[in-house]
Amino acid sequence: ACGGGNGEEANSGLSGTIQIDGSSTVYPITEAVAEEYRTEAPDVRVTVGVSGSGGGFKKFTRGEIDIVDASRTIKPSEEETAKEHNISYIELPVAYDGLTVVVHPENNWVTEMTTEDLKKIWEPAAQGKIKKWNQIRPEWPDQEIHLYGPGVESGTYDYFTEAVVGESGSSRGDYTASEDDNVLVQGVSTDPNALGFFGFAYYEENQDKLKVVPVDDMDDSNGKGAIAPSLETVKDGSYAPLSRPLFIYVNSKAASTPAVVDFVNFYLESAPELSQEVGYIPLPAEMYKEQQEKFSSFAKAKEAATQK
Amino acid sequence: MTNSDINRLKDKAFQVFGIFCTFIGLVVLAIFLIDIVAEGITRINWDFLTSLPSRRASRAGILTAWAGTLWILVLTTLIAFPLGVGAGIYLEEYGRKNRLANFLEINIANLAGVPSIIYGLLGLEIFGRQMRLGGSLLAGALTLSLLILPIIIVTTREAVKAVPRSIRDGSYALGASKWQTIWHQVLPASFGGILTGIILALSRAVGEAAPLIVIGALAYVPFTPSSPLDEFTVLPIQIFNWTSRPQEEFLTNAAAAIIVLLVITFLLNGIAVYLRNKQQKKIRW
Amino acid sequence: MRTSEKIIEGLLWLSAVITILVTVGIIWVLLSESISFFRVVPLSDFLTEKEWTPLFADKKFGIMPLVTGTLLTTGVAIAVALPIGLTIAVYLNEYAHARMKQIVKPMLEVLATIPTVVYGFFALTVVTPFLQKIIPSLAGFNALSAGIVMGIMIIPMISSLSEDAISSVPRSLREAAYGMGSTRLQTAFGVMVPAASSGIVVSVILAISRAVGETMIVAIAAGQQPRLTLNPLVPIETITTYIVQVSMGDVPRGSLEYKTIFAAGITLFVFTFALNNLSFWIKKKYQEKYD
Amino acid sequence: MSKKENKLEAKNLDAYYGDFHALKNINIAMEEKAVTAFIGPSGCGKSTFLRTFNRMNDYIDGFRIEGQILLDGRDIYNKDIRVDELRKEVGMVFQKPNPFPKSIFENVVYGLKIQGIKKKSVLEEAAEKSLRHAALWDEVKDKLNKSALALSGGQQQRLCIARALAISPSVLLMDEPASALDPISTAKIEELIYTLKNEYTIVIVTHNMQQAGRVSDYTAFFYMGELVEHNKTRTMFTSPKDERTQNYITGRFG
Amino acid sequence: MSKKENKLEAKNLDAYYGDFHALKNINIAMEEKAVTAFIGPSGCGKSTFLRTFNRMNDYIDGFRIEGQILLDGRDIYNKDIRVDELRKEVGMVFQKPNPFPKSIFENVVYGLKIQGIKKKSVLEEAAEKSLRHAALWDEVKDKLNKSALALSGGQQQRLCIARALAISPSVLLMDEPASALDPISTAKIEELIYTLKNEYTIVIVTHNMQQAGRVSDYTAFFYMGELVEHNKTRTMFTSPKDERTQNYITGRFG
Ligand SMILES: Nc1ncnc2c1ncn2[C@@H]1O[C@H](COP(=O)(O)OP(=O)(O)OP(=O)(O)O)[C@@H](O)[C@H]1O
Ligand SMILES: Nc1ncnc2c1ncn2[C@@H]1O[C@H](COP(=O)(O)OP(=O)(O)OP(=O)(O)O)[C@@H](O)[C@H]1O
Ligand SMILES: [Mg+2]
Ligand SMILES: [Mg+2]
Ligand SMILES: O=P([O-])([O-])[O-]
Repeated sequence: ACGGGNGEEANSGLSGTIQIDGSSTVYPITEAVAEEYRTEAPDVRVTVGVSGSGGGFKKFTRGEIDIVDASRTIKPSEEETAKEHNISYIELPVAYDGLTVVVHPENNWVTEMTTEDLKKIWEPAAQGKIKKWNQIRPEWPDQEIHLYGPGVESGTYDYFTEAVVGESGSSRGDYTASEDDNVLVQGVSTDPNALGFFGFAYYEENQDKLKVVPVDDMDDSNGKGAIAPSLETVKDGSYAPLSRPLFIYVNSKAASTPAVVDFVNFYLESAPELSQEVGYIPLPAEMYKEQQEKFSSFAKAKEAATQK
Repeated sequence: MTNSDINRLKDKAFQVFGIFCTFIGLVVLAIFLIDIVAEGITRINWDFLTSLPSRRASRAGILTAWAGTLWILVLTTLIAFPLGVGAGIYLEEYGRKNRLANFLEINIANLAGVPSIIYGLLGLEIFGRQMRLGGSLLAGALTLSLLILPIIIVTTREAVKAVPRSIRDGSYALGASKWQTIWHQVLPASFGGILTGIILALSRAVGEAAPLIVIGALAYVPFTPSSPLDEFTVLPIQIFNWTSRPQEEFLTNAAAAIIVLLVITFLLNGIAVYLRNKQQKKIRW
Repeated sequence: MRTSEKIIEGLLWLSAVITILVTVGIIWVLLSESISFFRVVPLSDFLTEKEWTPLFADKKFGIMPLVTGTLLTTGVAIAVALPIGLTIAVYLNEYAHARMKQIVKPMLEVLATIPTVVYGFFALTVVTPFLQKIIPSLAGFNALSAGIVMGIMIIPMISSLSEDAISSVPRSLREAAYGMGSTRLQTAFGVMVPAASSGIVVSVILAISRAVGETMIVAIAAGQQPRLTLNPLVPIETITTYIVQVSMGDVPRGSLEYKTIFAAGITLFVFTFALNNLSFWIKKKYQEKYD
Repeated sequence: MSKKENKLEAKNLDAYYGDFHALKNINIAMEEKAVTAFIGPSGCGKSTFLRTFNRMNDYIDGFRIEGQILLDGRDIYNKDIRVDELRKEVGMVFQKPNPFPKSIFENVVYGLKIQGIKKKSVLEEAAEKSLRHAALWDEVKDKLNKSALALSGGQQQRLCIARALAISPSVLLMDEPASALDPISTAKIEELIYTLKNEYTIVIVTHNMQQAGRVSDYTAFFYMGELVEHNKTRTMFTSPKDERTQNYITGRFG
Repeated sequence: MSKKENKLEAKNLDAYYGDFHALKNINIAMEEKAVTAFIGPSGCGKSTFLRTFNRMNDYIDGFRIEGQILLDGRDIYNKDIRVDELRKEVGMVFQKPNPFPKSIFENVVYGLKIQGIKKKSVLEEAAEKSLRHAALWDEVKDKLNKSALALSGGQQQRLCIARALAISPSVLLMDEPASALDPISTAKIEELIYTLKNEYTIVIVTHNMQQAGRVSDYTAFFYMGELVEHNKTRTMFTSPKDERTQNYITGRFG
């Protein structure tokens, strides 16, 4: 359901609805963009939901929403569904994220972790078995470990399992799983035995309540030892393997309405500033340029197609 | 110590414990209200009431939330009032004492005990999916209407029952039909009681979040709804959303929104109690 | 005019019968979705497996962790509300002045009118931090503080209904007890409470039913991790929280994920339905004992 | 006055509340424009009988009758008799004054309004006429818009009579109309009944023998659901035929 | 029997329910091991007075007394008198039988159990003794564990008497103990009272003049909160001194 605007008028005269849903990681950027866009075009109603990248793609590929936030690229199975529903789209990267592993600030035993440690904790085989810190490293205390992580609908989950466990979507199931990263922050920040992971922005925002865990990928070619996520380490690629790009996908039908075109353009214009403001790492300036051009030709093509 | 001394001691001890328990409830209530007011009151100002949601706590407001709550209140009243009052009147005035009436009674008592989230599932499937209303105001209002229907029915019955037979007899004897009697005599005389029940039921509906979450009410709706088919959010959901954010400032916002919600709830309850007392004083059959 | 009477009666009848439709609707919705769930997942697995991970790659469909989570928070709530509520009921009846009772009872009932999200906020931001000072190992999400707060919420249910039950015990029994030299305590627990036991049991059952179905407090404060444990200090997940959790994401109709919330829902419904009918039955059976 | 007709008649009437046989084979005929008093001990069925004449028992679950009740020779339990029309013809006044919780004026015109009469002037005229008829006009004419509940008990009862008169019935049923009132109000009501019988056929239930003697032309004595005796009041009180009547009117029981 | 002492005494007793003056300057002395009957019209204060003797009015909001009540010469409203001890001394039987919803046995031994007596043999012995005393033993001995509510009204009342006797009081207060019972049960209770007075000082409230005549040695007549007359029952009934007493016992009012 997308309202048709009367496109001939100036920006401020735009109206209509834009429905966005999907990644909780991308949510802060989109939320910020939507909010700033209100001053630009007050009559355009932008709703932003959070149901994880997977959930978002489900709605997107059925044509229920105009734009999906995604913290991973679309999966082949999802492409398939989109085709079935006759939906074409464009993929636009909007920022970089460093997927961040955190513990409670009072946790004084964890100073770094290797990807091996993480795998040991999160792989499916750990379910119901790895329950204490000292099962990971013997020098760690004999205390319960409480895990917090994004739910299966989230791109972060897919990305993390891919990068750490080796297979996307494969992990233990006995942890506090929420599509809402705020819940995870709250869980970790109030539980001395906690370990969790989520998008960098949520760590940035709550630095005083969380302790970041530097991750060692045991590959010295991209930086030696354990590395903590930050603007620099993500940008220069040394925070591996947990750095990743974030995207939005725009439905082609939606891209033929002036409000959506205007909104996406605004998105790409303000993303450098706003993504940094909410805690992510902007793409290089020329990349945004590139995306804008890519989008405008996409939109033009669509407009031409609909006018026939 | 003799037995009777021990008994007296136990008696006194229990008295102290009783006072303690009675006041612990009240003290917790007080702590609770004070805590929330202390945390939230400074945040309440005109901007807070009239601003759209925002990623910055200090700019975020509850305009959409209370507008949604108001919409829900109105729509729910429009749906639940005729249904609940109609059912109450039917059961009290028309329903013969037969199997069906008995069954209806048990059924309503049961409905009153069904958890609100189950109503959410009902609303999700029937209103949201099958009637394709999605997470709209109308779907929410329909769901909440069913939820509060039992309360309205029960209070309507009680109010109608309290109208003395002699009034009905007087009306029938003048040639009034059953419905005329109900319309001209029973309903006006029981209106206060019925109203009390509806307001109590609405105060329940105002505080509900779970069924609305299940049918898919959104947290971030940056506009006030303009038709029953619009998406919406309500105060309890806004509070839930802010409560689950870790940042202090959002908790302050949550506290402030709670103050507003409590004011609405207490106001509704206050009106109900006032009406009930007035009604009790007025009637001297 | 006669026809309009008939039409009106018909409409009124319809609105009464809608309540049956609501029940039928609830049962039908829960059943139809969960039947197709149970086609995929055998009922025996559902009831006996010890893990609930329907969303993950390694899917396990044991409802037990959610049920124990629910029972855990309910247990804590009742452990708080029953002694306090019953004590209040006895105290107001046997010790307090009539005036005090008149003032205190409605004040306590205010507790029941506060929206449950508000209790959730209270549990998370006040009670949990407070308890963490006493029990340092307490997790931020836990059954204990959600249960305690839920207990506070249902105190007036138990205290008011029990108080009604006790005060409907005939005066003469109280006088008999006093006449034999009983103290107030002995009168209360030796005579009044046993005589009012059916009403008190009903109030407790209704309170349990309420606690089992309570959603927002546990969704906010008890955690979202299905865990088969009786330890109230760690995050758990209740049936209601699971439904909320899945609802917060997208629930594509027809997916197994969508069906799990109905399977969880019907479990919840069976519990509360049984409790409500039990209370109904007790009330019918033991009412009018003194008339 | 012309020769009097039988206004009301019961033929072989039996009435039941579920299994309970409340009236047993009652046969009685009541003259037009006369006052008939029903007397008898509590629970003997007077009210039940009285209420069959305007079918007020219709709404009681399980109540049913056998036999006939005739009004002007027509069976009022016949299928094509409409209850609302019947009740316009047969007015009723109850034991406890039962004014509606509305204004005095609204009370009096209620019966007309539900018939669909809306014209103010008509209603006002009717209200004045009925209130005068019920000997209440002078007392209330200045406060017609005040609540009827503010009147005294006796005034309320006369208001109820006025209310019944407003729809111009030909029969008035009165179930112990003065038993809830003080002696002065009672006297007023009795006086009123006395004047009303020039225009209406009146049936009155009373527990008060003196009252029956004062206001009625005929008296019917009921006992345990049976009509024991029915006669001119004077005759009945001076020389009752049945021993039970005798015992009752001399205060031996009841 | 030895010379009788004054067991109970009221001196200048006034009692109030809030502002309502229920008992006015009562002075009376009651002999040991005798039956005193309180008579008087409804609402005159008999029950109120009776209940001051075991301070049953203590829990009524707003009730207070002035003056003294003496039991064996000690003021029972004195600070150091303990109510529970007092009530063990002064047993009470109420108008409507009020057994606890427990077994017969549990009813009888209730008073002992709350005193902390737990030994089974002691309780059983006491139960048998009291039930025999109350002339109920033979009727219930085979069903001591059955619910007391299954007994007939008369048996229930005797059970209540047995229950009172079990804690060995010296005074028995009875507030219309037979008024809710059928004539046969009433006769049994009266008989019982007659035998009990050899051991107990009994005060009984009754509405039934014949009963007062049959069971009591002394009678006190109350009227509107005042003690009008107190005398040997025979004397009072044959030659009352006060006109109001005369009127009451001849059935002129009340
Ligand atoms: N609604 C009812 N259902 C069942 N029985 C009824 C009902 N109304 C009256 N009765 C019974 O029918 C009998 C006659 O009742 P009715 O009211 O006619 O007596 P009555 O002569 O008017 O007595 P009273 O002088 O006390 O008004 C009584 O035994 C009464 O118990
Ligand atoms: N709890 C109370 N509060 C206020 N007034 C009371 C209370 N109990 C009794 N009274 C009043 O005190 C007066 C005496 O009552 P009491 O019960 O002693 O009378 P009684 O002689 O026993 O009458 P009856 O024969 O009807 O039992 C009555 O006017 C009564 O209304
Ligand atoms: Mg009658
Ligand atoms: Mg008395
Ligand atoms: O960004 P996600 O919510 O899909 O993890």
